[in-house]
Amino acid sequence: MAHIRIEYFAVLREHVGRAGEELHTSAATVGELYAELDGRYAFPALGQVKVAVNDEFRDWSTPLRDGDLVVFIPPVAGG
Amino acid sequence: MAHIRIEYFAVLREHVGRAGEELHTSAATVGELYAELDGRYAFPALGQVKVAVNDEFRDWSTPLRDGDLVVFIPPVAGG
Amino acid sequence: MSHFAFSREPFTPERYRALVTDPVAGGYASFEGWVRNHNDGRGVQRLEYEGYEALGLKEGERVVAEAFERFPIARAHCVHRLGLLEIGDLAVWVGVTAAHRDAAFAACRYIIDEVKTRVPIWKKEHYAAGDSGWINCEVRAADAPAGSAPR
Amino acid sequence: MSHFAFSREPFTPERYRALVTDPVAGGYASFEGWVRNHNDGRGVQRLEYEGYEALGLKEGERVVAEAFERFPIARAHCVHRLGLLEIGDLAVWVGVTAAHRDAAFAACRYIIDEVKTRVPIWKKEHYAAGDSGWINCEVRAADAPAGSAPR
Repeated sequence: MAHIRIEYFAVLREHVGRAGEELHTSAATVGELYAELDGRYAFPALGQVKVAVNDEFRDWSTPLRDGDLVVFIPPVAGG
Repeated sequence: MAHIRIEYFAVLREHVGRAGEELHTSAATVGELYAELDGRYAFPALGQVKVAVNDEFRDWSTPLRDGDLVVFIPPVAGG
Repeated sequence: MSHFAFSREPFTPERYRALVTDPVAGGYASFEGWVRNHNDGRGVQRLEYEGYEALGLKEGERVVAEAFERFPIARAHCVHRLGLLEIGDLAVWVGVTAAHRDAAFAACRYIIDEVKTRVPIWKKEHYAAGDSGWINCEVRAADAPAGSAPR
Repeated sequence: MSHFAFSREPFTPERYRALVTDPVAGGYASFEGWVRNHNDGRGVQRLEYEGYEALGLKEGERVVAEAFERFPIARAHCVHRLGLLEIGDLAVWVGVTAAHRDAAFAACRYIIDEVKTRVPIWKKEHYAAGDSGWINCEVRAADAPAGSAPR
């Protein structure tokens, strides 16, 4: 079990109803974490979602460690 | 004989020593006029010189008419 | 030195122009994105940019660093607005100086293109009809890259 | 409406920006040429632009009209300085707005490229060493198109 922090932005922040949360998870990777939270919150269908761990883009296979900050990144729209 | 006006710009203005002049010429075309004035002033060697008659670009074969304003256009360097 | 910034307040390019002024570089190319009163056939009343700033600053810096690697430019900077924007507000500014305009144009174009697709910024449009939506997520989601289910 | 102008006095892009502001066009691309303190390896102290204004205005208008024909842009304008310029002064400004940045960049580039080669403007550089010369005529004349003797 890892104790991690999640921040939600934009469409995910509005969908979940808060900007972040801390949680204990048995997910081994950030991909498994996404699946776990999708089961809980039923995330909206989105295009290619990316993920950042501790403020860097990472693969979905990245292992979760205690204290990680995880951010799911829905399709961006700057400019 | 056509009575015409010439304006000189930039390197030609400095070379001739004035911004313009009126003259009577027997030159039939603006090309012949250039040759006539080159004979008088010995214009400096320049790249591709263009010519305007009455504030429009014209061919060197353009016939001269009374009252024309002729401008020789040395290589430009805007920007 | 930082080459990418977020601005939570309205800003003008003049405020940042000094960052790219350079006596050895005579060519300055810039791009500005302004909030339009319509998009994709719908009337827009205002919009909202939300950014993941910690990662956005890093990714923005990387984009500008790549522009320096690819093109012979003197200076470059990009600023992106966050928060609530009104019609006509400046959303993003890119300024690049170079000795030659080829490089200035190419780098300016590179930076805006990459910033738009890589920096974690999200845009929510508020429509004249009263509804609103996150662009590329709820609105025009088909324009976003095809979904890849995380595993 | 005029889309090309000469300015005998120093000017700032902000003065002309309103000419291309358009609520339907969110993308603004611009180019500015500034006077550098050196050119081709020589120290420059100041420079002088001379224009054949009557023809220059017509040719400048034609250049911008061609940009409107070639690219889907909303507005475009170009201003070129004349007279004596100091280091850091703005020599030329091109501003273009369009719904999409592709067109804005392409048209901006087209206008500056064509203005530089077609509009009758001449530049004299005054060097730190004390001498001076007309560019493409007395200085770097080899860069000008090969001579065609008028017949």
